[in-house]
Amino acid sequence: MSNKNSTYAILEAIQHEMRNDPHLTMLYEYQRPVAADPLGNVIDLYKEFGDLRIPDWGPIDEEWLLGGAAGIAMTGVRAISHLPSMTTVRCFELVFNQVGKLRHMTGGQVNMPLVVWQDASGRRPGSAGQHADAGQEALYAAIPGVKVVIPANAYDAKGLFTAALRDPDPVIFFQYGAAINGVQIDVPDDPYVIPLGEAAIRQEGTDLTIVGYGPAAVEINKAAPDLKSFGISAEIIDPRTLKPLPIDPIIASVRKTGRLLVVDHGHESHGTASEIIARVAMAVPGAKFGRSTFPDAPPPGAREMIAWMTPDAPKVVEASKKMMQP
Amino acid sequence: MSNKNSTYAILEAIQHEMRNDPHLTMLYEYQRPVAADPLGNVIDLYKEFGDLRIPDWGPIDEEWLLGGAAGIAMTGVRAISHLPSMTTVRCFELVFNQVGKLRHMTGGQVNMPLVVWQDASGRRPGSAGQHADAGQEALYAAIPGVKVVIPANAYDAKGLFTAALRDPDPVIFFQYGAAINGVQIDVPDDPYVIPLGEAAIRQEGTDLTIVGYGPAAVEINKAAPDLKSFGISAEIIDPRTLKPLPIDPIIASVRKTGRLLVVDHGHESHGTASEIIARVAMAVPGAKFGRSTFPDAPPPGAREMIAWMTPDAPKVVEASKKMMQP
Amino acid sequence: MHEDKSETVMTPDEETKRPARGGVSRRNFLQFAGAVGATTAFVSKARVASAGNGWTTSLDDFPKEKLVGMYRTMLKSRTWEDTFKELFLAGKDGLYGAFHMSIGMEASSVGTISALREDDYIASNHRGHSHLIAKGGDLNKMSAELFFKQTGYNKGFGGSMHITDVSKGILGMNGIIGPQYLFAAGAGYSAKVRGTDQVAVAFGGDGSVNNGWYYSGLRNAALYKLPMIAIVENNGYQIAMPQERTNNLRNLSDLGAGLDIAYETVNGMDVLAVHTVMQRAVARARAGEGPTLIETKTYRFMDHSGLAGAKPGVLGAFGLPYRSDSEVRAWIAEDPIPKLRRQLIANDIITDAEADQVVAEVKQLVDDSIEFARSSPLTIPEAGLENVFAGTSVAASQFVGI
Amino acid sequence: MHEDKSETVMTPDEETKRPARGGVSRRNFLQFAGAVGATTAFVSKARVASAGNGWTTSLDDFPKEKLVGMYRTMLKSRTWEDTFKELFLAGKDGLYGAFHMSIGMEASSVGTISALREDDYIASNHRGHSHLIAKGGDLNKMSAELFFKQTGYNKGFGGSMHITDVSKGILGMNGIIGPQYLFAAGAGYSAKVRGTDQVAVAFGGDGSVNNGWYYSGLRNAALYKLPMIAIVENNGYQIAMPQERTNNLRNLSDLGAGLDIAYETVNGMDVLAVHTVMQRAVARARAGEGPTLIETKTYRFMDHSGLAGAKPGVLGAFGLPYRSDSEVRAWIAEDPIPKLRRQLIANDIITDAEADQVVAEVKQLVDDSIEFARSSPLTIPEAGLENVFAGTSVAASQFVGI
Ligand SMILES: Cc1ncc(C[n+]2csc(CCOP(=O)(O)OP(=O)(O)O)c2C)c(N)n1
Ligand SMILES: Cc1ncc(C[n+]2csc(CCOP(=O)(O)OP(=O)(O)O)c2C)c(N)n1
Ligand SMILES: [Mg+2]
Ligand SMILES: [Mg+2]
Repeated sequence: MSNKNSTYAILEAIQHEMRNDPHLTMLYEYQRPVAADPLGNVIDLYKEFGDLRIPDWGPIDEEWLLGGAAGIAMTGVRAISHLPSMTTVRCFELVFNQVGKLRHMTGGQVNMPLVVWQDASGRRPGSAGQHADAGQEALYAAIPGVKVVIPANAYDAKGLFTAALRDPDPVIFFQYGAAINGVQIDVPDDPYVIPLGEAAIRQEGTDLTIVGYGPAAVEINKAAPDLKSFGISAEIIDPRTLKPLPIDPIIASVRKTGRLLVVDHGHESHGTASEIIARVAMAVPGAKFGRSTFPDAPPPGAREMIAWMTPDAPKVVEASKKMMQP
Repeated sequence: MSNKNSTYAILEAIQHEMRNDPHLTMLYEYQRPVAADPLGNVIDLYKEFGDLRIPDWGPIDEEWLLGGAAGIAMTGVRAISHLPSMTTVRCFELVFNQVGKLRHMTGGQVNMPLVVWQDASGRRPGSAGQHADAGQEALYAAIPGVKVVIPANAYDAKGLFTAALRDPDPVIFFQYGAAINGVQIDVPDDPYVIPLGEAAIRQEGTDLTIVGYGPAAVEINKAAPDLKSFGISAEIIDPRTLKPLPIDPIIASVRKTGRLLVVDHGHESHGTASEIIARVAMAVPGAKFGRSTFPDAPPPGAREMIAWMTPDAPKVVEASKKMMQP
Repeated sequence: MHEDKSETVMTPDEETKRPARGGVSRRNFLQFAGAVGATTAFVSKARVASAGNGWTTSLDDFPKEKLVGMYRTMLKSRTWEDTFKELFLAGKDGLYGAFHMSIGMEASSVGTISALREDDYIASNHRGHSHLIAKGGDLNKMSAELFFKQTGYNKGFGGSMHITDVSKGILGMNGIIGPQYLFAAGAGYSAKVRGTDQVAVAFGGDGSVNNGWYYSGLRNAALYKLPMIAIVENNGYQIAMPQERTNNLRNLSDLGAGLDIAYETVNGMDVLAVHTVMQRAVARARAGEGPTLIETKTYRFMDHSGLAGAKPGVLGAFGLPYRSDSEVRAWIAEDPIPKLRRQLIANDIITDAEADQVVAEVKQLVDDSIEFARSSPLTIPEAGLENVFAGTSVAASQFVGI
Repeated sequence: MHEDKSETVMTPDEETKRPARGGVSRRNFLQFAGAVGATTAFVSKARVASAGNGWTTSLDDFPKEKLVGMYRTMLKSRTWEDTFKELFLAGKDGLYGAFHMSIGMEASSVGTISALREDDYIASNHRGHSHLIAKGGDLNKMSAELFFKQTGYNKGFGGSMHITDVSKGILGMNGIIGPQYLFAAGAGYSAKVRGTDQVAVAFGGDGSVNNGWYYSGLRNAALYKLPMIAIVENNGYQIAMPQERTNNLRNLSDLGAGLDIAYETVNGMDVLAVHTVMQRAVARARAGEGPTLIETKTYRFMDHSGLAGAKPGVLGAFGLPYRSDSEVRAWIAEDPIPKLRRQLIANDIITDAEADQVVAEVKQLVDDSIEFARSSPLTIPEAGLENVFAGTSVAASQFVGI
């Protein structure tokens, strides 16, 4: 039990499942799965499981990592496909037309025990264009037949990754840069499961419901003390899973607060915020809704620009104040 | 002026622009662009413009059709990329990380006068899995830097295609099977433009706002007489463009009717319906919202199943009646 | 009538589309067909020349059961598809949906798959009935799936283009061109992880080689020396587009040279030639020597999909805008099923009567499967919400639930 | 300290990640480096052997201005990157963002691009500063872009990895591996449509050849005989992954055999050898003979990105976990810039003093560009909403507007 970062926590989850399942295999690209915890313990999956199940060689070819892993999974071998952060949709068609559809299309015959471990950059300065993206989890959540998970801290990362590895269906697991050391939290050494589709209520409150996951959850967490100091009693919810979306606790909360603010580092249009607001709007007529999202623009490189465009803790506070105006 | 189908109408638009622009080039796959109108006039772009600008040969390789056309467009030659219906997201990454981003990423340097003419099957029986899809326009509308258009009839198809061809930015143009002979309407022979981002108010009404485009618009149109006969005064709006989304007339309408039903042949989660409802919910507190969409499942093959799952005219009527309940 | 025309000339529903003839030379194909004709006319017990690839096969190398088995399996595929063709034409049984026939291509599917073991894998494409039947697919379940019945392989979810039998290593037909190569490479990887010597085979048409997934599947199979075999069934057309207008290689297997893997092009109208080439590839795969790329030169006697140009009781589709009838006839002259029958009889392996007996048995199986399909129940509409995820249903969001 | 370790050992930010050494043999590369060393030690006016590809080039074939121009351009690229390296190391100017140096690879960029015309196109990758400078990129605007200033090529939107100058046929650097090949093929198609004889060149690393877009770009260029050239700059590594562990070809250009196109592998440390090979490819392209695939065997002296292993005033990055220092030194011995200088002086094309003069001029240009960047204004935050579409801004949706 220590303050592990999410990568270490994920490797713990994988290591445990690999020890129990002699076939579980991970395909990945140039990022050998090695990490250390604060106590100096090192997990090196390659060293432990060798070149076949953790092949420490291979091409820059995300379609192989995904499509090959799907072929592995279809033959009854649980597989992980670890994809780099700038290629969040490089294999979108394979997920859309194959991975997500095969069970249904075959009348239930094809099992797809596949976890796609998708790195995601988030809104970092100096990268621009393709290397500072966020929000693509919403695109995957639009695909029937895949589940989508986005932890905001290492504890959730481990529990959700374990759940994903034990699921018979494909799970897309987004690991954002901001969530690696995001919210510091102790992570047990033993395996545990956080069921897919369970929200975490980070803080209870009565004035305003604030919903956000991944990098947005990290910013909301930072904003919490300020909100208190401004006298706003916010109920803070991290859905953690986008599909299945745990909408019930959010609806229950908005029934109580009458106000919903969704914060998202994805784009304004057709992002997660829309889906959450729409579902609550159908269930709670008369509530007040707001969203704070990255604009409908690619991420610019210059720090001034991208920082101004990103919903960070100060903007969460500002938005909350606006939501509280009559 | 005659009752052309949308394919003929689109070819008219392309033919006119190609006659004015000696370079405009279209890449396509195995579907030679030939069509005839009801009077027997035939447009054969290949015959008129030849093997270079209308190459009637080439591979089954959508990434070439899209990526090659992007390369053509980047060098100042207006291009069309015509993609088949089962590959609605085969080139998603190229649109997401290149076509949509290049202008922004280069500080405005790169023009991308590219029209992606995307065929779309819609919810037809007997095809299953990958050949009866709908709703992927919502995925593209989530991408910054691309515009998205979905005509429901031949008149709109021609006017919007012409607008797309004169736009300096990439436009994804979805042509659904249902919209080819969808709503019969006369199409002028001369060129005309329907500006991107303008909704069509198909019917004015005071009780309920019904919004849908493409195949859903065709079904709403069929439902209209029944709605009248049940005494429901529906305001029917076809946005026609998803990006830029003409939300203002929808908001104005819901301010009047107090009720919004969105019908969509895409999936329940993260589809167009969410975006429209969320935007209206933020603007019109207290309104009542409903959506009728295809479920979060791939399209099954058997007629009984897919027909039951598809929001057709009878379901639009049922949904409207439910919306009118107190 | 006029409206009809504009509809049939071009709609986004590519399955019904008939581009006008491209005016391209059919030289390559006719040449090839000619070569086949010249060599396979010679039928002898000692040596059967299999044209086009320089390999020769002798019937002596095959046990009788193997030969008769191949004949029976080709016939099963032919008869099953032909029976459905007649049902579609007759407009009976309310059949609908996609239907891509392999008629004419049975030597390619049967020649390759008969060199596999039961526990090997195949990943098939849209034109895969014949692959499935060769791999032991159950005709009853196949027929029921074409009827979109509950008892079908895919319980009516898939139809003709998606039939799958995971229990028999059939990873499925597929409506998208290309993923087969990745799936087969992945299945080969899986065999290595599990320490078996299973082989995984991807099937694709000449249209599938211009796809990044083809390159990726083969290249990674080469890198990791996977027990993967790619069968490119070059039937000369991609819907109505002639193959030579889509790729600048004359023999599609030549890509193998650039990947540094084993590759061969074989006469796909000769089941024994195909089988011989495949046996070598399988042996290489099981020995850990990596992938092989095989091109079978073949032809589909019918149209791309559906019934255009087909007539009841007539073999082949004629009068299509993109190919000449004489080309079709040249290839029908190479029909691998009567060819094998002639060889078997000429070489005293079976008698004419025994061959007829096989025909009758196969016909019975097929007819029984149609009866099974006919008498099976339709799907339940609500079932469409199942099988998205294991063990649950999704919401019926088509209904507004206020 | 411990926390630091777990962070630097692995984060999803691959740019900062240092996988542990794979324990793979460097034999191929050392062999190659050895061969280069052996042959280019011999410098004569009559013949310069360019190792590795069997071609020989003579200085006699090049006009003096061309030779001095190549020297100047390689030096410009080297000096510009080196100056930024020193600025980054000094921690001055608050520099941030991606930074991939081409140091050591200048013979590949300059040798190829100096065979092009001004109106030809290049599509570059993440390691493209040197391509841009060779194609005539403006140092002031490049420097300002690295400073993320308004006056930069991309107005601060792009930074180091995305510099673009459409007016000079530079279709842009790009942060994603692979699309270059499609863009260049498309640009070649565009030239055909417009009836020009322009050529389009795609640049990619050894890591880019395992990508469907590479296959697609080349294959379609072959089919349509497009004036397209692919330059694969094989510097032996993909971040920390050695090339021989990613593809089973020894010479990556060999794929050309399977595509039936022209292909060559050339010593990428010899600017004249590269230029000679490229001239042939350009001539073929302009003559309508289709694409060429060229592999330049080269090496990056620095780390993949950023400053690991770099020291002020020292050429090369040492002590990196994935390569040996002696390997780095072997390649630095082949540094193409002093090599060309030695040749030019030994062959009496320029004097030592003239060469120093070039060095001084280049240094001045680079220093001026840094001054220009420093004194330019920062971007305006609100500008980030522009340039999504032509002539409009998108909404500032980060603020709730109630
Ligand atoms: C990726 C993709 N693009 C396009 C199609 C549409 N399509 C279906 S079959 C076909 C032709 C395939 O030709 P080929 O591979 O030669 O197989 P054949 O039908 O001749 O057996 C095409 C283009 C598809 N299914 N998938
Ligand atoms: C499609 C894609 N996958 C992964 C990456 C991450 N990435 C950036 S550079 C790089 C290595 C590239 O190696 P190579 O092509 O040899 O070029 P080099 O850096 O050696 O010049 C990788 C994997 C990317 N940018 N794009
Ligand atoms: Mg074919
Ligand atoms: Mg490299």
